[in-house]
Amino acid sequence: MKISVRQAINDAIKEEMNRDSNVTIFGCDVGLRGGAFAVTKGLLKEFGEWRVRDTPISEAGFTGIGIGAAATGLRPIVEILYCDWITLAMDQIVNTAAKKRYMFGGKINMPLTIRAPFGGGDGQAAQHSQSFEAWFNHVPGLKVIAPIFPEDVKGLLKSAIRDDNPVIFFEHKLSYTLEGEVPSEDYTIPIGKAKVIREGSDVTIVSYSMMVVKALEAAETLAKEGIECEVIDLRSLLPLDYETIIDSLEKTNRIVVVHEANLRGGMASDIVAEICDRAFDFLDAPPERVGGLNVPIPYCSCLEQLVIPSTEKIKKAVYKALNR
Amino acid sequence: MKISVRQAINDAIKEEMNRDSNVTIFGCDVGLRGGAFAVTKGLLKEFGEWRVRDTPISEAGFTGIGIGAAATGLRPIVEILYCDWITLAMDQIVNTAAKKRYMFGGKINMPLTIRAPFGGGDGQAAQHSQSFEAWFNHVPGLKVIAPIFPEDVKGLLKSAIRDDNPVIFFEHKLSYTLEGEVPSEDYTIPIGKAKVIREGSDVTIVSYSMMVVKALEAAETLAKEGIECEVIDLRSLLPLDYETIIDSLEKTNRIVVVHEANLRGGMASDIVAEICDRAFDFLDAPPERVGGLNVPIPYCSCLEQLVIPSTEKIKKAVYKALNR
Amino acid sequence: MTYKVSKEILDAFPCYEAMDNAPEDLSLDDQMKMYYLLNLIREHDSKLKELWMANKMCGIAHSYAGHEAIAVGACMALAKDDYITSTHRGHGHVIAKGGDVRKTMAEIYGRVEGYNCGKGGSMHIADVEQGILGAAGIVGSAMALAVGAAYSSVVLNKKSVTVCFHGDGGTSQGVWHESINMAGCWKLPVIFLTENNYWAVGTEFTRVAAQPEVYKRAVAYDIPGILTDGFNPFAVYKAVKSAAERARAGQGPTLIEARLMRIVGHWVADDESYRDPKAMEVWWQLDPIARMKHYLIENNVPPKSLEEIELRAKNDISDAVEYAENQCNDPTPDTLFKDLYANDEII
Amino acid sequence: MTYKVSKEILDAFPCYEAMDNAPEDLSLDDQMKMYYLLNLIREHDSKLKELWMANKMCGIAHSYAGHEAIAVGACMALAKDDYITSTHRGHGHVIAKGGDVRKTMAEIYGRVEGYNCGKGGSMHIADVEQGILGAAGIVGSAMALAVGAAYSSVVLNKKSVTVCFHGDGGTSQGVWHESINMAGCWKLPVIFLTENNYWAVGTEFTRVAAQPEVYKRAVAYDIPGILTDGFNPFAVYKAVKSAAERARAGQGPTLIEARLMRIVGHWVADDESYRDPKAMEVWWQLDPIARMKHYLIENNVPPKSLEEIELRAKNDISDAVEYAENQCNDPTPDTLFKDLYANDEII
Ligand SMILES: Cc1ncc(C[n+]2csc(CCOP(=O)(O)OP(=O)(O)O)c2C)c(N)n1
Ligand SMILES: Cc1ncc(C[n+]2csc(CCOP(=O)(O)OP(=O)(O)O)c2C)c(N)n1
Ligand SMILES: [Mg+2]
Ligand SMILES: [Mg+2]
Repeated sequence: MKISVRQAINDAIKEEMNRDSNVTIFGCDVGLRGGAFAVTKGLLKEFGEWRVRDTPISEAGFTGIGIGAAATGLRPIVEILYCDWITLAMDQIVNTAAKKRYMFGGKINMPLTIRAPFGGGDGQAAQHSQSFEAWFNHVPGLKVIAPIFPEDVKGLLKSAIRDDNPVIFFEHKLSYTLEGEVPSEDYTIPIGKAKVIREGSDVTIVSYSMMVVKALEAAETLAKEGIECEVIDLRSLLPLDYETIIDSLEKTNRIVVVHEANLRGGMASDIVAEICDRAFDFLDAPPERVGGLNVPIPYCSCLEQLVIPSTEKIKKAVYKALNR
Repeated sequence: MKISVRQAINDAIKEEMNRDSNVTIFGCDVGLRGGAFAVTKGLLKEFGEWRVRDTPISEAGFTGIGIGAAATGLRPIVEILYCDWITLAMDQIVNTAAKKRYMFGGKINMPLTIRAPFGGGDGQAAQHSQSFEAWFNHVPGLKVIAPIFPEDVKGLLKSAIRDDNPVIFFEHKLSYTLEGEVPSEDYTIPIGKAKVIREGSDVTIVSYSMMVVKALEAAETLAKEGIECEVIDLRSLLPLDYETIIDSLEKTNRIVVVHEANLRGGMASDIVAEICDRAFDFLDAPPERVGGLNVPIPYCSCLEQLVIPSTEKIKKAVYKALNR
Repeated sequence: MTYKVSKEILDAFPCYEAMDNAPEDLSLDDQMKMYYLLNLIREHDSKLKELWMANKMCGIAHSYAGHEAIAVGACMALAKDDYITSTHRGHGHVIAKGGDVRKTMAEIYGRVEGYNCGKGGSMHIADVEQGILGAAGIVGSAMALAVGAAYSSVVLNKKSVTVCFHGDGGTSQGVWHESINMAGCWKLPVIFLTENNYWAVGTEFTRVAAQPEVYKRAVAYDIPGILTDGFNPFAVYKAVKSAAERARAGQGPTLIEARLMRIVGHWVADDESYRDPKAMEVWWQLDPIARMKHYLIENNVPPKSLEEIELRAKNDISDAVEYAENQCNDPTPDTLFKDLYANDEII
Repeated sequence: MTYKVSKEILDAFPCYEAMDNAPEDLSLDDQMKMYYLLNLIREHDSKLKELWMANKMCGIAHSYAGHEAIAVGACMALAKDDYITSTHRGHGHVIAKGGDVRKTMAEIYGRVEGYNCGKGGSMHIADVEQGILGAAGIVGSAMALAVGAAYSSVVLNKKSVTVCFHGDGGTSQGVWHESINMAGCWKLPVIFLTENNYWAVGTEFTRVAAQPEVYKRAVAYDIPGILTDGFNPFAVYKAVKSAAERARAGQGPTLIEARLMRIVGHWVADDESYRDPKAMEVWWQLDPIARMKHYLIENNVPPKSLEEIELRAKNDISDAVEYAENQCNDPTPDTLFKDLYANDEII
C-alpha cells in the first residue's frame, strides 16, 4: 500500500485513537480545520471534541494540559504546529514533562507525544523554519524521533503514542506529500533503531529526516563515479542506535553526518564526539559533518537555499572523507 | 585588589550604569532585595527604580521588555534568577532577540545582556540546577559567555553590556564567594578569547565555569604524578576560541573537554567535533569528554555528587587520553 | 442619507458605530489621507494572492483586506516618533504608519531593496525610522516588545507612545497577560489594540476564549477597556487618540478592542475548509472603504476626487509591483552572513 | 467572647471574616481533624529552619507557617480522588491532602524512603495515590498541569475536581492566564486558589501587579471570583466547597483568592533584608491555629482535648524527624538512573 507521510500520520493517530480511548489530541486548528498541514483531518468528526481539542494559541498552556492529562490517565498527543514555537513550551517540556517521573521517584507516568513539524525550505523565514532536535537530545527524560519515510513515520508515531515516556516527534514540513509503501497490517517500529537504507562500502552517511532523501540522492550520483555510500537513516535520535553506525563504520572507515539544523551545536557534533569515543580506531579520516549554515533562515529562496545543506555539499563531504 | 565574583558582578554593573545612562536592569528581586544572590545590592538606591526594575515573575514578559527596550535605545541587563527558568523566555530570546537584527536586514540594534546563574551542587534538585549553555550555542545571533574568575567575570560582563548583540552571561551559582585579583582601573576583556591558565605539555584540558576550578585541581594532583596538563579556561563559548585550543593541542596532542552540563548534546561534543574538523592530525588519542551524567539533577547530595563531574573523573579522562 | 447596513449584520455586530461625523480634529486633508491609505492597503494586499499564485513571493502572506480601518485609524492618531508593533498580518500597519509600498513589495518579492533586504519577507517587515518595530511571526510575541519600547520612552524622556497591534488569537498567549500586567502596573505609555476579527486561522474566538469580549479583560489590569467598531476608521481613530493622550499624560495603558470580521481567508491561498467563505461576503457591507467613501460624499467631497485617490492608490501599487519585479535584485550570496551580528561580525 | 484583633490589623486586612460559626456540614470530628492538621503542618514546617541550620536537608525549603488555614480548609472540602497541584511552599498542601509526614520528612532529608525516593526534595513532594500531583519549583508552571488533570476527569468520566494552589507571584506568569482561559472556556472542574500573601520573595505584590485584587481578574475569564480570609480555615472551606460543587456540576472553574500575609521569611533562612521582620509579627494575631482554638473553646470543646491534639501533632512530627533521621537510608548509587524512563529503561 503506497501512502503519503500525511496519510501515514493520520492513519497512525486514527488507529491509536481507536485502539486506546485515552488517546487525545490538543493543538491549534487540529480539529475543525484538520490541522494546518491536514494531518488530523476527519478526526474531530470521528472522535468528538473532547478527544480532538482545538486550542487557543497557548502553546505553554496546552502542552502543560497535555502533561497534566498524561499524569492522570490520558495518553495525549500535543501538536506544536511549527517547531519554532516549541520555544514557548520549553519550560513545560523540559522542566515538567521530562523530569516529573524522575523527580517524583517514579511515581508518575508521562505517556505524552509532542508532534512538531520542523525544517525549512519553503520561504517562511527565520521564525517558521527551524529545527530544534539537538536541544531535546540534551534533556534526559525525553525521547526524540525524526523519521522520514511513510512506513517509519507511521510505525514510529504509533510507538511514540504507546510509549510511557514523553516523546518529541519531528516531522519535516516538506515531507507530507512524500509517498512510500507501508504494511497493511497493524505494526509498530521500535524507537531507537536506525536503518541501513542503502548499502555501500566506501563511506557511511548518517542522517535523518529530509536530509536522508538528499543523502540518497548524493549516494546515487556518487555511485556513478564508483563511490559506494552506505546510507543510514537514524529515525530515532534519542535513543540513538550507535551500534548500527559503528557496524557500518567498521566496514567503511569513513563517516559523514548530515542534518538540516545549523551545524554549530547540532546533532552531528554529538554523533561525531560519540563515534570518537566508541570507535576512534575505525576512523581512517576525520569524521565529516554537514549541517545548515549558522544563520537564521533567510526569507528569499536564493539565500535560503544556501543555508540548507544541498546534495552537492553532501557529495563534497564524501569526497573530503575519502581524500585522506 | 582581591574581590569575590559577587562583587565583580556588582562592580561591573555599577560601573557600566555610571558610564552609560541607558543601562537598565530587569528581574525578579533585583531591586529592593538586591538580587537573590545579592549581586545587585545597592543599585536600586543608587539608580532608582526606572533603571533597576523589580519585575513580577514573568520571565517571558520581562525578557521581552528588555528586548523591546534594547531595540529602542536602552542597553538592558535582564536577570533570569536561575537558568532553569530561561526555558520560559526561550521564544523571546531565540525567535526575537537572536533574530531581529538579521530578519530586519540589519535595521535594528540589540544591545541586551541576559544574566543567568546556572549549575548545581547545592541540593536544589532538578528544576534549580541546570546548565543550558549548549542550547544557546546552537542559536545563531547570540553570544554566550561563562567566565569563572572575578577578573574575567568583571571584564567580560562589562564587554557583554557594551556589546551591541544579545549576550547570554552564565555565572555559576556556587561561584559567588570565589575570590580573586582584579585590576583596579577600568578594563574590559574581549568576548571570544580563551585563556591558558596553566601550562603543561602532556594533555590539554579545556573547560569553563566551575569545572575550570576542578580541572585545575585535577591538574595539580596529576602534576605530582608527573603529568603536566595545560588547562584552558574558555571564558567565551560563542564565539569560541579554537585557535588557543589548537595551539595547545599541537603541543600536547591529547585533549579532555570538561563541563558540568550533562554530556549528551553538551558543549563538549561540539568542541570535539570541531577539533576533529580542524586538527584531526594533532590527535594522538581520541578526544575525551567529561560531563554531567544524563539524568536530571537529583535532590539528595549523595546522588547529586555522582552526577556532577568530579576531579576524580577528570583525572580518569586524562589517564585515558594518555593511555593510547 | 445614512449608509445602509442589513439588519442581519447589525444584529451580528452590536458594536457598529455609524460614520456620521468625522472627529473634530481631523481636517479634510487628514480624511483624504486616510481614504488614500485605506485604498493603498487594500490595493497592496489584494495583489498578494496573484503574486503568490505566480510564485513571485517566497513564503506565504496574510491579507489585511477588510482590516484597514484599524491600522489607518490608529496610525492617524500617532506621530512619526510613536512606535508600533505588528503581526503576521502586518502590511496594513506598516503602510498606515508611513511605510513605503515599494519597499514592502520589494521585501515580499524577497529583493535586496526591500525593507529587510529580502531576509524577512511578508511576516517581518520593519522600518525603525518610521517607528515600525516589526511584524512578528510568533503570535503574541510582540506584546512584550511593545512594552519594552514604552519603557524606553519613559527612561529616555521621549514623548512617544507605542501601539501594540495583535489579533484575538494573540490574546490567548501568556505573554499577552504578562505584558499588560507590567504596563498597567508601571503606567507605561502603550496601547494594546486587539483586532478581534473573530477568527484565528480556522478557529472561532468563542470556541477558545473564556471571555471573548476582550475589552472586558481590562478589569484584570485595572486599566480602561474600550470596545470600538473595527470597520470604522473614525471610531478607531478616536479610541486611539484618547488612549494616546492618556498614555502621554502618564496615566498608563489602554486596552482597545477593535471588533470586526475576518472576511478574507487566513492567508492568501486559504481554502477555508473550516467555514463557508461565501457566507462571509455579507460582511463586505461594513467595508471601511465603502463606508468612508459614503461619508465623504455625504459631506460634499466630489466623487471625482475620491476616484482620483483610488486611482492613485492603484497606480502606486502597480508601480510598487513593477519596481519589485523589474527594478530590484535578489540578494547576493555575499550578504548571507551580513546583518547577523553588529558590524557584520562573523561568528 | 469574640476573638480579638487590633484595629490596625483589621484596617490592613479588610477581608477579615470572623470565625463565628463552623460551616454546617463540618462535624465536630471534622473540625477536630482540621485543628490537628493545622497543628501538624505548623509543627512540620517549624522544624525546617533547625534542620536546615543543622545541614539535615540538602537544598532549601519554604515554610507554610501561617498559611495553614488555606491548605486545610481547601483539602477538607475535597475527596481522596480529587487532585491538587502545589508550589514551592508545598508541605502544607501535601499534608492537608493526606500526605504522610514520615514520608515528607524523609524526602526533605533526601532519604530513599521519602515520597520521591530522595530525588525530589522539599520542592517536589508528590503522592499521586492521594491525588497530590506534585509541588513545582517553577512558579506558575503547575497551573496547566491542574487544568490537564481536570481535563482527564472529564474525558475519563471521573467525578474528581482539581485544586490548583498558587501564590500571588504565580498570577503574573503567562501560563496562569492561558490555563484559566482554557479551563473557563471548556468549563473544566478545576479551582484556582491564589494564596495571596502579599509577597513574592522580596517583592510586594502591589509593586508588580496592575490588579492586585486577584479575584477581580475572574471577569477576564467570565468565571466567579471569590475573595476569602486566608487565615480562616472555615472561610476557605466554604469557598472551596461551593466551587467544588459548581465544578462537579459541570459549571466550570472558580478563581478563589485567599488573602493573608506571609509573616515568616520567604525561605527558612531568609534574612528578610527587604523588610522589617519584626513589623510582621502583629499579623500573628490572625494565626489560624489561635483563631480555631478560640472558636472551639467558645464552642465548648474542652481545652484539654485541644492540648492533646497539639501534643499529638508535636509527637507525630518528632516521630517523623526521628524516622527520617535514624530509620531511613540515603539512596544508593544504583538508584541513580532508576525512575528516569518508564520501566527504568536506560538511555
Ligand atoms: C505562537 C504561534 N502559534 C501559532 C501560530 C500559527 N498562526 C499564525 S497566524 C495564527 C492565527 C492568529 O490569529 P489572530 O491573532 O486572531 O490574528 P488574525 O490572523 O486573525 O489576524 C496562527 C494560529 C503562530 N504564528 N505563532
Ligand atoms: C519561574 C520562576 N521564577 C522565579 C522563581 C524564584 N522564586 C521562587 S518562589 C518565588 C516567589 C513566589 O511568590 P508567590 O507565588 O507569591 O508564592 P509565595 O512564596 O509567596 O508562597 C520566586 C520568585 C521560581 N521559582 N520560578
Ligand atoms: Mg483573529
Ligand atoms: Mg506570595
